[in-house]
Amino acid sequence: MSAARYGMVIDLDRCTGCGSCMVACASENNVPALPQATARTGLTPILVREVSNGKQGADHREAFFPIMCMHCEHDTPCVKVCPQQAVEVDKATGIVMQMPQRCLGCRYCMTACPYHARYYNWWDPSWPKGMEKSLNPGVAVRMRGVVEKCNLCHARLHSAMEKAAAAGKREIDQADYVPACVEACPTGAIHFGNLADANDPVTKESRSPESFRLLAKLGTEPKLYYKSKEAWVRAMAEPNTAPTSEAQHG
Amino acid sequence: MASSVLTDSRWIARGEERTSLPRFLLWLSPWALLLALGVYAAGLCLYYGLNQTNMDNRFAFGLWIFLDLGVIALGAGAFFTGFLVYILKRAELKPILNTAVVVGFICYSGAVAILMIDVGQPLRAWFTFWHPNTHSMLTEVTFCISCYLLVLSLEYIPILFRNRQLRKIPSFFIFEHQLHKLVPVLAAVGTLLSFFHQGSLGGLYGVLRGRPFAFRTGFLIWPSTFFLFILSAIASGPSFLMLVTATVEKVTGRRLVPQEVFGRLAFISGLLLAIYVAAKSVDTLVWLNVTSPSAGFAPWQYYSHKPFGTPILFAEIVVFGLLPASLLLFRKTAEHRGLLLTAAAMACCGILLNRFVLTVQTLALPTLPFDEFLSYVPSWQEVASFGGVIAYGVIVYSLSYRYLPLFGSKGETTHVSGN
Amino acid sequence: MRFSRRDLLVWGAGAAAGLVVTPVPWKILDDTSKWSQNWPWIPQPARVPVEFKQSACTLCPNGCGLRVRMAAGWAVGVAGLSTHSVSRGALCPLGFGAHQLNWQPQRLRAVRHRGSASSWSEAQAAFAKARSEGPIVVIDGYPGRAASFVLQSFAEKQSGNYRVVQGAETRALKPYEEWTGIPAASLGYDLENTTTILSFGTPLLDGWGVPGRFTRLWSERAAGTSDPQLRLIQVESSFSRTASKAWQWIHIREGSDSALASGLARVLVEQNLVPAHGPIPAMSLAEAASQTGLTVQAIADMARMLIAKTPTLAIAPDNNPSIAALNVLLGSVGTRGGIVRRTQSQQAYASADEIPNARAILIDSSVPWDFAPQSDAEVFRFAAWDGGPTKVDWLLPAPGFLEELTDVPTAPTASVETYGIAPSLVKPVSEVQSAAQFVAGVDSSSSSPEKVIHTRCEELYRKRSGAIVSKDRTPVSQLASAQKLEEALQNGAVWMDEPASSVKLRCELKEWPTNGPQPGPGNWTSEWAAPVLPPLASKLYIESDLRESLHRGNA
Amino acid sequence: MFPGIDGFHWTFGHILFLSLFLVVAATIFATVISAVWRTARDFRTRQAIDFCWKANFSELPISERRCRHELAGRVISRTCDNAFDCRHCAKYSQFAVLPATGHASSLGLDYPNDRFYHRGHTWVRPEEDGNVTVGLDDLAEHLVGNPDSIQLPGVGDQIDISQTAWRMKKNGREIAVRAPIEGEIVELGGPTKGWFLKVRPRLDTTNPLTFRHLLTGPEVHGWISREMERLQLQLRTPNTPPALADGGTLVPELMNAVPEADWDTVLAETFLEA
Repeated sequence: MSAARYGMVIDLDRCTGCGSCMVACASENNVPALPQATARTGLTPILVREVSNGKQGADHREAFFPIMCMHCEHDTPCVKVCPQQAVEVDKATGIVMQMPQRCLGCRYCMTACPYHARYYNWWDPSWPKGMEKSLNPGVAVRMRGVVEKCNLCHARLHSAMEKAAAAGKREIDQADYVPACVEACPTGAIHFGNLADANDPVTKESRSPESFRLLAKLGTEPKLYYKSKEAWVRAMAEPNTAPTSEAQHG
Repeated sequence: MASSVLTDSRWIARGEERTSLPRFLLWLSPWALLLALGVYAAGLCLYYGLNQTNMDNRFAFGLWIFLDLGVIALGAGAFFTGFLVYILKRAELKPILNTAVVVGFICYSGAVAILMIDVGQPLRAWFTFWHPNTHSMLTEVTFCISCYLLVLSLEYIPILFRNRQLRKIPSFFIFEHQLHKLVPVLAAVGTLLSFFHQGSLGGLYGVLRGRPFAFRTGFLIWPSTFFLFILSAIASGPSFLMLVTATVEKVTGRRLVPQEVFGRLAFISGLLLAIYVAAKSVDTLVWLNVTSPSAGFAPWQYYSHKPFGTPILFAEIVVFGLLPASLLLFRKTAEHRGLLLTAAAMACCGILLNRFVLTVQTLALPTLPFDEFLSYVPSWQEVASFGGVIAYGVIVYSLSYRYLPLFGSKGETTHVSGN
Repeated sequence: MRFSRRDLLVWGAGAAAGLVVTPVPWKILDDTSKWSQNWPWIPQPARVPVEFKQSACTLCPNGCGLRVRMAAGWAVGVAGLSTHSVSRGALCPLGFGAHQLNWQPQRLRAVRHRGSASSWSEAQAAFAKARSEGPIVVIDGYPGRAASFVLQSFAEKQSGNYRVVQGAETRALKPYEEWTGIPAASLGYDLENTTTILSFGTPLLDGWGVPGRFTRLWSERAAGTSDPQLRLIQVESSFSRTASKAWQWIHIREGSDSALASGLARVLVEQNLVPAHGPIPAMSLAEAASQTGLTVQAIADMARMLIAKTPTLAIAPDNNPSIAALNVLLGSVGTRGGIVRRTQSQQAYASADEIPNARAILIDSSVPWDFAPQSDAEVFRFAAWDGGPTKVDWLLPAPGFLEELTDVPTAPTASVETYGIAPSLVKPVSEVQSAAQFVAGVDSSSSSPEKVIHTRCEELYRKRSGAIVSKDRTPVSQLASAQKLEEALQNGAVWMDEPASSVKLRCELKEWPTNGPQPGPGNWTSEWAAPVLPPLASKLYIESDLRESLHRGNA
Repeated sequence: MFPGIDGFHWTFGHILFLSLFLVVAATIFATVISAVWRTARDFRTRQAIDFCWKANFSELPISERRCRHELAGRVISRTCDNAFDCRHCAKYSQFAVLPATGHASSLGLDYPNDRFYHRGHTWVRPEEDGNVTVGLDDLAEHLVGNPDSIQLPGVGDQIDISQTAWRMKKNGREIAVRAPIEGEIVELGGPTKGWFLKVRPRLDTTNPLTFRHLLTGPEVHGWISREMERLQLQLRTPNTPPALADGGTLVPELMNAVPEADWDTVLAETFLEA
């Protein structure tokens, strides 16, 4: 199987911030719903964040940024810092993989991630009586004390590969591998594809002048692109030109 | 004899007056209580997990990491004094050596203990030795600190075996003697290890490309903070030793080390601190004008957040850096005890402030344009464990001071060459 | 020979050193870490094969198609059914977590009589007694289902009464029912063919109607273009998710929607922007301007915007006659791209707002939990979840999500008649009965939903109109048998009638309506009948600042 | 958990890191092992015991380490650097021939000339049968008086110069008495007999080396007078008058007479405990 570089282009003009992607993701990946969790201790492998242009009244505008692991390509911050190789970039897919059974929960990777896309299991995962029957068999539940994050629904890639293998094919059928958030988005705002394939529409889209990446200047080469026609939204790529940051530093 | 029931004079080196056992226990009891509380808090964190703390996904590191970096920096006195005495043969520092070792041992063991609570899966800590990621500064830290702690405990043994009763056991006595003859080797190894992990502790944050406030360019694989940390650690170590010794002298009300030792330490500390401040200033300028802008971050983004404005930068470099440095270098200071200690204290505060800024401010600052500035207040469990470590330190030091020849005792200075 | 202290030490040291070279410590080390990797108290899903089944979501009257991931007989995941011709693969965020609803702690698992534990037999007996003593009113929250039919016929047999609690989306069509005589239940919005949509605070992009219908339409025709084919003008006093994505956001004072509608109407008429007929609002333009907080000019511009690209359709979140009247003025009633009448005529339902005298009241589980009947009759309340304190006499556990076979009638806002079937996929977590099953238990003569569904399929087949839509579209006329049709529907296909014939409805508007009933601010979950939310949905909205806090059961 | 599992793969980094780690670990380990080995060796070659004494000796206060020739007044001032073992002292013979200037006043203590004295306040008396008897000297007797308990070695045991010969307990304090001579114990005595051990010396009594390291003649008095001075100072306590008043004759059972004194130090320095 030739090496892929799975990535996304998220059309922010299409994102209505409904949150379907978050629910679908949590359900796919057996994320527990814990009453104790808060906005700062919760597990949201994909997190839709609300952004405004900082203006008041009729000029006020908002956009929604689905934030998840950007699967950085160039000295990937989390991979670099993990003391015991619990994080690795899968050469075959370009997916940044987290191995919970290897992680010792030092959380160094979380401080390293500029996107805050990594989450720590602060509590033992638990479900109301009987609800564990509703867990997705394809994904193992993570134990307390380890870090986790988006792995582009690796379980789905795995089953797609199994399916291909069963059919005696070496390449998977791209249609068989669609991450839960992509599948869930009611406006089709999240486009998923193989950036290594020049003909993949996502590759083309990622090159459009309307596409941008967050904190690209850090030089970590994230594989997650955003796209918008709104100049003020595109300005979010740059922390010191972003409209909201002025609002903050008033 | 009735008094012999409540006396431990047989354990105290002959000719050394120590306060009575009951008074000593009275002194220990509050610390013991604090330690017990700390152990309880740590137990909670281990049993229920880190939800007992106020850390969260954004503030993934908190009080504990700050504590670790702080005490390890202050504990640097141990390896540095050993280095000066054994490698550079500065015999005049011998009187301070045992204290240095004990202080170092306390700092490092305390730090390691806290680290074990801080990680979510302590049972897997050893994976680092089996699947080492050689690109990670933390691997370097883990490896060096664990080895160096071993070295320190070995350096501690000779002092321990010099206790009046233990020395009566021939095998202990001989072993102590033989080990003591090999201590220079350990000191050398320790120096190597310490230089490295003091550095890699700095690298820990310096390599964080994703945190432009902390990220620094540097030399080969090491960011500038790597070298700054070594410098600041060996600069503050001696100051901390002075503080500890002076405090003990105050508490016990007797002269323990000759004045010239203080003078010497003050000079060393001051000199290194001065070099550090210079290096730090250069580094800061380079970072603000080159490194950070190229990552897309303008300086005002860091210092426009209360309470972390530019004053904190000024305090770090000038008030707690340049000022104590010049004070310590000033000959007259050494003669005036109060002034000397103030300077030493300021130097230590400066280093702690530096560690604080690097650990806490780095995490508090936003990276994404729509992040907001975060605050974090440690939970009582975190503070209690912190206090527990301090109590542990005081207790270990008190016991060592009471029962072991810490300050230039007989047998330390003149040691017969066995046959 | 004496065993000296030294010997002891030497021996101890030797033992320690020796232990290190044995495998013991390493084995222990390894095992402890392995243990920490699968702690016994952490549930792990059994590694069983998964299969996918089709069904539909019946938690609200919009009936979105579901692709359910099944393992070991339980639903372990829900996704939209992309081949579903109405919802087009989309779901609302609540739908994605719905498979965990059945396990909610608030799930009703046993019959309760006035708060204390009881049994089905006692409930049956009490109901039979009530039935013998007097009329029984049946209240339904989701009319048009096979179950509804069973309940309605039972009520009528009881010389009782069948009443319906209608959602905001249906209520919004009430004025047209008044003026055209066509039941609201057979009216719909022809969104697919409209060009300009004037939404008065309607959460069009936030769970309104069949989510997949408008959101997909919007993302195809409007999203991300400065001059969209579908112009969405959102009139709203506060900034909403829909407003943030609208082509234009008109910021007006709270509760001044009717005033704006009147203002617009005045401009349209006075400036002859529309063929003037029907009454003129009494409210002056200046008055409208001052109420809405807009300038006269702004309202005038807006009016022009409405006729710039027609057809134009004004959509109200709830019953608001002025807005409806504006549609009439715009000529958007009974025209392409406006309010259309679906071919098949539904009956007009009596509202449950006031209830006739009755011996007992039977409330179906589709009725929102907070509905409280204004009556002193004995209340038999069916519900799958306990929504908190209530003063009903009998609380009867109903089937939860995917636990019963039911059919999916046309969605309230749809422009075309549809029919689908939601097969039951999982077995109930406790002994439950639907209201329909319950009455069948009491009155042996009454039919069962299964039978009704069967007959309905046969009717559809007999009519030979419309088509079966799943991956591809098969005209009913080409189907071999009613059996085939039913099977297709069972497997997630949807029957769709021919598109609405845009016959102009006769719509008499005597005088411009004065402010009709003001709708309360509709929560984004307002069409959601269940008193609890999927744990993951509420969790994620708590863990992100995406949504206003949800004052629902577990939220 | 082993290479090949969990996607573990060897890289140059691993080799470098692990070898570095192993080197350091090995160094530390080697250090400890060698210390242990040297310790074991010292015990094997019986140097350990000897060494212990030497170490302790080196930690005695200078005043306790005066050379016998100074005590005898043959030289002005000299510290012993041979752990009181004159047999191997290069300087011994040079000084031994010098005239002693020490005066013989026994300060009311009984130090008969028929025996040799060890600095640990024991004496050795040659007997007719070629053996020697070992006992506590008069000063020690005055200090300890009647010990609460005595723990003598067994007949046939070897004793070594300056090593512990026997132990006594008095007022809860343990006293290790140093052997004045090396040899094999042939008979046990006790306070009543006036001697504690009868020893067959390793070299026979005619050999001058047998007693060379022990004090005799003028040295004894020089030594005793210094010891008395030390006691004088150590037993003086703020509130009590000098215990050795009345011409400095020692009262018996001194430990009971002056309980408040710092007996730890007194006994340690008297019996040469480090």
